[in-house]
Amino acid sequence: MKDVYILGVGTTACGKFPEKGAHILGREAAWAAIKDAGIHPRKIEIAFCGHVYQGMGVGQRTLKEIGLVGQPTVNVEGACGSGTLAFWEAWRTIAYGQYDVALALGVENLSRILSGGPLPLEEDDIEVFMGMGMPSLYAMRAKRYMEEYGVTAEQLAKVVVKSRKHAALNPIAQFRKETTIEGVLKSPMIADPLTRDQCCPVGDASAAAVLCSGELVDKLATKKPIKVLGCVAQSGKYTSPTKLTCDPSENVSRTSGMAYEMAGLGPEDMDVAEIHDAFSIAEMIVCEALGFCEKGAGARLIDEERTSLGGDIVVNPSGGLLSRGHPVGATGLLQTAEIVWHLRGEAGKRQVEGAKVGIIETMGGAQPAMDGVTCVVSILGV
Amino acid sequence: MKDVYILGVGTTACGKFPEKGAHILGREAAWAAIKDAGIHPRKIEIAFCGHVYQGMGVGQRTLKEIGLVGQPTVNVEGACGSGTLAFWEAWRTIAYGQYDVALALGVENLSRILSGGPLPLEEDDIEVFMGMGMPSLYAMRAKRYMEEYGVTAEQLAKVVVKSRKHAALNPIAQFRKETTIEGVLKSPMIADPLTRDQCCPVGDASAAAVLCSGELVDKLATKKPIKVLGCVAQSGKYTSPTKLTCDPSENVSRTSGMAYEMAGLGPEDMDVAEIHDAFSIAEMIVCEALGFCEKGAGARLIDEERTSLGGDIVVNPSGGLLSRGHPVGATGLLQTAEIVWHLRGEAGKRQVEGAKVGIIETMGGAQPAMDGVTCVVSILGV
Amino acid sequence: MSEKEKASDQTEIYKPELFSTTPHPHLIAGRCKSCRKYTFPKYYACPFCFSDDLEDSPLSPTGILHSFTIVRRSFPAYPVPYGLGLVDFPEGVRVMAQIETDKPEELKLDMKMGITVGPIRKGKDGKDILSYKFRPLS
Amino acid sequence: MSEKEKASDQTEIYKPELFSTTPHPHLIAGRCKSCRKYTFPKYYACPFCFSDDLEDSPLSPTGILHSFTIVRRSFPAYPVPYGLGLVDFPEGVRVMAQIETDKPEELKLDMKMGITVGPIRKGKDGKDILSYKFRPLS
Ligand SMILES: [Zn+2]
Ligand SMILES: [Zn+2]
Repeated sequence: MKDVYILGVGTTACGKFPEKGAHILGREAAWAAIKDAGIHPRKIEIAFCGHVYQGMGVGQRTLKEIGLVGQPTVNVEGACGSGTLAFWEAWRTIAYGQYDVALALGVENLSRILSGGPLPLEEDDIEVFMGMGMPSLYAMRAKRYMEEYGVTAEQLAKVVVKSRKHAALNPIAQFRKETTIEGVLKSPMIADPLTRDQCCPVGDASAAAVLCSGELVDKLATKKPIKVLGCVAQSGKYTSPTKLTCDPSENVSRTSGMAYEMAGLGPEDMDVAEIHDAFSIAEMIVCEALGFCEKGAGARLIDEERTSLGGDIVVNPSGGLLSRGHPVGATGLLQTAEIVWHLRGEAGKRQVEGAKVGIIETMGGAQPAMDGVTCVVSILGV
Repeated sequence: MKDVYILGVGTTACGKFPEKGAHILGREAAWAAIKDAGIHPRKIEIAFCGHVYQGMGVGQRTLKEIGLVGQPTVNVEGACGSGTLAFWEAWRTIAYGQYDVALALGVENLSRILSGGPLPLEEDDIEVFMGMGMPSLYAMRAKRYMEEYGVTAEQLAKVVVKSRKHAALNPIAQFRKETTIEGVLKSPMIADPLTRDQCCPVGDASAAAVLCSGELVDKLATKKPIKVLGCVAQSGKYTSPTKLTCDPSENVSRTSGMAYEMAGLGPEDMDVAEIHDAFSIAEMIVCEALGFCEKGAGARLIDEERTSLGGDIVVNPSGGLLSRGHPVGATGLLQTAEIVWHLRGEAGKRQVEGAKVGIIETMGGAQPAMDGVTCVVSILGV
Repeated sequence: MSEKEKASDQTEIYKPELFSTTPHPHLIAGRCKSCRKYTFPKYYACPFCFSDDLEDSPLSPTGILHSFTIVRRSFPAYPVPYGLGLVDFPEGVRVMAQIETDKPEELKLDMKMGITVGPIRKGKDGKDILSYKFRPLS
Repeated sequence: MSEKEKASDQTEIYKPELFSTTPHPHLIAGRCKSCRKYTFPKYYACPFCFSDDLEDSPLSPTGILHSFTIVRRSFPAYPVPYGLGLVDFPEGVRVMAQIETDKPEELKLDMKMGITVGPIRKGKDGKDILSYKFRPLS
């Protein structure tokens, strides 16, 4: 397997841009990534575009705007994990030797299709027809988790407080105003126990990364290249029916376990993490599944500020999905860009000092009979 | 690069099945392909699902129904080429050594979203907003082609007559009734010069293939394995603005040229072809682009019945998109299954006798500023 | 909305094949004839042993509430608030459905739940669509 | 429907940045400041030399009809029949737009075409949306 490096990343801001089609958002991010890489666009041999709701031929429509035509362009979808699925596609294309330079693009304009409320899901799923949205699914996860591990509503709210505090330092974040436990708990109840501020917002953005093989990195790199130490995609399982629906942790544990093994590293080696905190409860469950703490100890991580800026394993310095935003197909590459910036020392006021290794976890999951549609975990290092 | 073989294929019938969701159509085809391959389902290490209009997590939703969970499952989209794009993904995954056994699935239920009329396209494309549908785009191609090469309306209609004649012998075809030149020309005009019978119908289906590496083929194969001799995906180009929009042949020529080179074969070596005849004119243009005849000689191929059953290069023995049907994301794998059946000698009354090598061409194209979104060409042999 | 059927009184019933009210309300799962394991609903092939020889099989009429929520904001066709729960049945399957109750404050994890039939959402015509729901017992 | 704008008389104009009626009707393309080649519309980067330094530039007021069709069945918002054509401009770009004509039978390949402004489709409110169209000259 060849070594794979990230040469450049680029993003738009996160927010509501109903006037900007996916191809408009996407071309900005793709062009920014190419400029950041400092390579000639024609060096790109293959492109992958992750999105969920943006229709047909989005990658082609977008890349045409910057002259990137001819090469294979593949649109990929893996629910909320679509962006990192595009990254995984780019990585494996290079790692297994088919091409040497690839572009991974993620894009979503949600505000064009949705003014607010839960993401539209597939009515062919019985549970969706029965009234399940992503907030209610996570609400049930939270309810059980709180009961089993004695976690309080205040502890859940602290996830959001931390998230907003980080986002205040991130110029591209959608929510940059700090908040309080009381503020989070007073926001309207969406599905008990999750209040609105504990749910990620509707928003739009695009992000992209340029990857290349180890053989070309010395020749092409204009900035400090970031090495992909591990990259794994796995779908949810249907292993134990008694665990169905409620717990995404099997998928995250399995996927991250494979990524750690590929990298030859463990959770203790991670300096910074961008994880899929679509809802407050998700951050606790995922931190456990990634091995940052024991099962049930996710709330203590927050209480002890170990995952806050300045802590030993900083989680979501960007503000995460809760505050930077969750433009579905763009999310995975927004996370990736954030980790790249930290490893390069370019993360500004939210820089995790001396970060050498970072992990990215994205969870696409609206398939109630499994623990998730797609989980992708990448580990990056300098 | 490793050798790659097709172990099994499976399809549903083509037709209108509004009561069957994509996951219902898809599970039938996937299960049929696995049964045809004669392998244990758990041997499948990765799956790709091609579709356009079926929403989120279609591969996962479908494969869950047959217990295929856990493995990476990637939903891919390349307009009308989505099915063969899934095949290309499966092929390259094995060819470059990441996994040894892969499933490629294509599925579309169009009749649930459309009672008739042109396929919904993306209004972000200026040309679509200006009133271009796929029929009108191909109509303009036809108009210019007829003028340049002196082709008549009757010659165009003959493509459909041949197509229906072939489809009459295909039990899974959507249109199995023979027709006449007069019948084709008397059907309602959609966009001059294309009448309704010269446009592929709205329909639903699914098709799938199981692929494996050369290292495992002796161990796993239960039927005659079919070798993938070449497989290439390429997007349209924007090379010469004066050729924009009107001619898909650059994309097809380039892609098939690369596939011929990979296979070490030329057009003269092909015994049977399944090509993207979404409209009558498309068959002529594509036959030329694939090198079956000189530029402008596509009508003569039809006149001389060289592409009819019994001819020296049989094109679309299945009835093609015009008569077997064009359930967008399923089409590429329906084409692939047809070629596999011919190479195995399992094509029944429409069998191309002694077929040893076949070619599949799929063209996803609704991007007016380029000559196509995605072209995929595969060459299969025994 | 695939596979739904209209009952003779014009009330739309969602997934009538998945429940029965006789002799008492219960859900109908799939059961593998080979390994004898259950799934809900019945799949096309058994996820445990990959047999495609499956049969309909009734689930026990009561189960245990694994978790629940009161949904206060939802898709347009769903009048809020409503209860949504996950119930574990002795056959080893966990099912999600709405909860019919006047007293949501009395819902508790691990309580015993039964099956009932009631409105789950509005159809395109604005009329209620009915299907199976959970109801608290005790 | 992105980037459309409403004119002061409430008539919706599609892509007003792509055409002008003064001093005579013409289209506005993009032109690369580096290699001087044209595209229509203006892209974000030049497909020929990848410069992102592009400017608006008018196209010649007339071009040649490469091909056309009379569309007799279309999407719901488009009253049929209507003409649709591809016109080649001397600057090296080919543009697709509807054709405004009372006599479609007089359309011929390679004839000279000009630019006009007219209704291209209905908006959600049922009112006409206007934009650039071709018209036969001869
Ligand atoms: Zn079984
Ligand atoms: Zn230029």
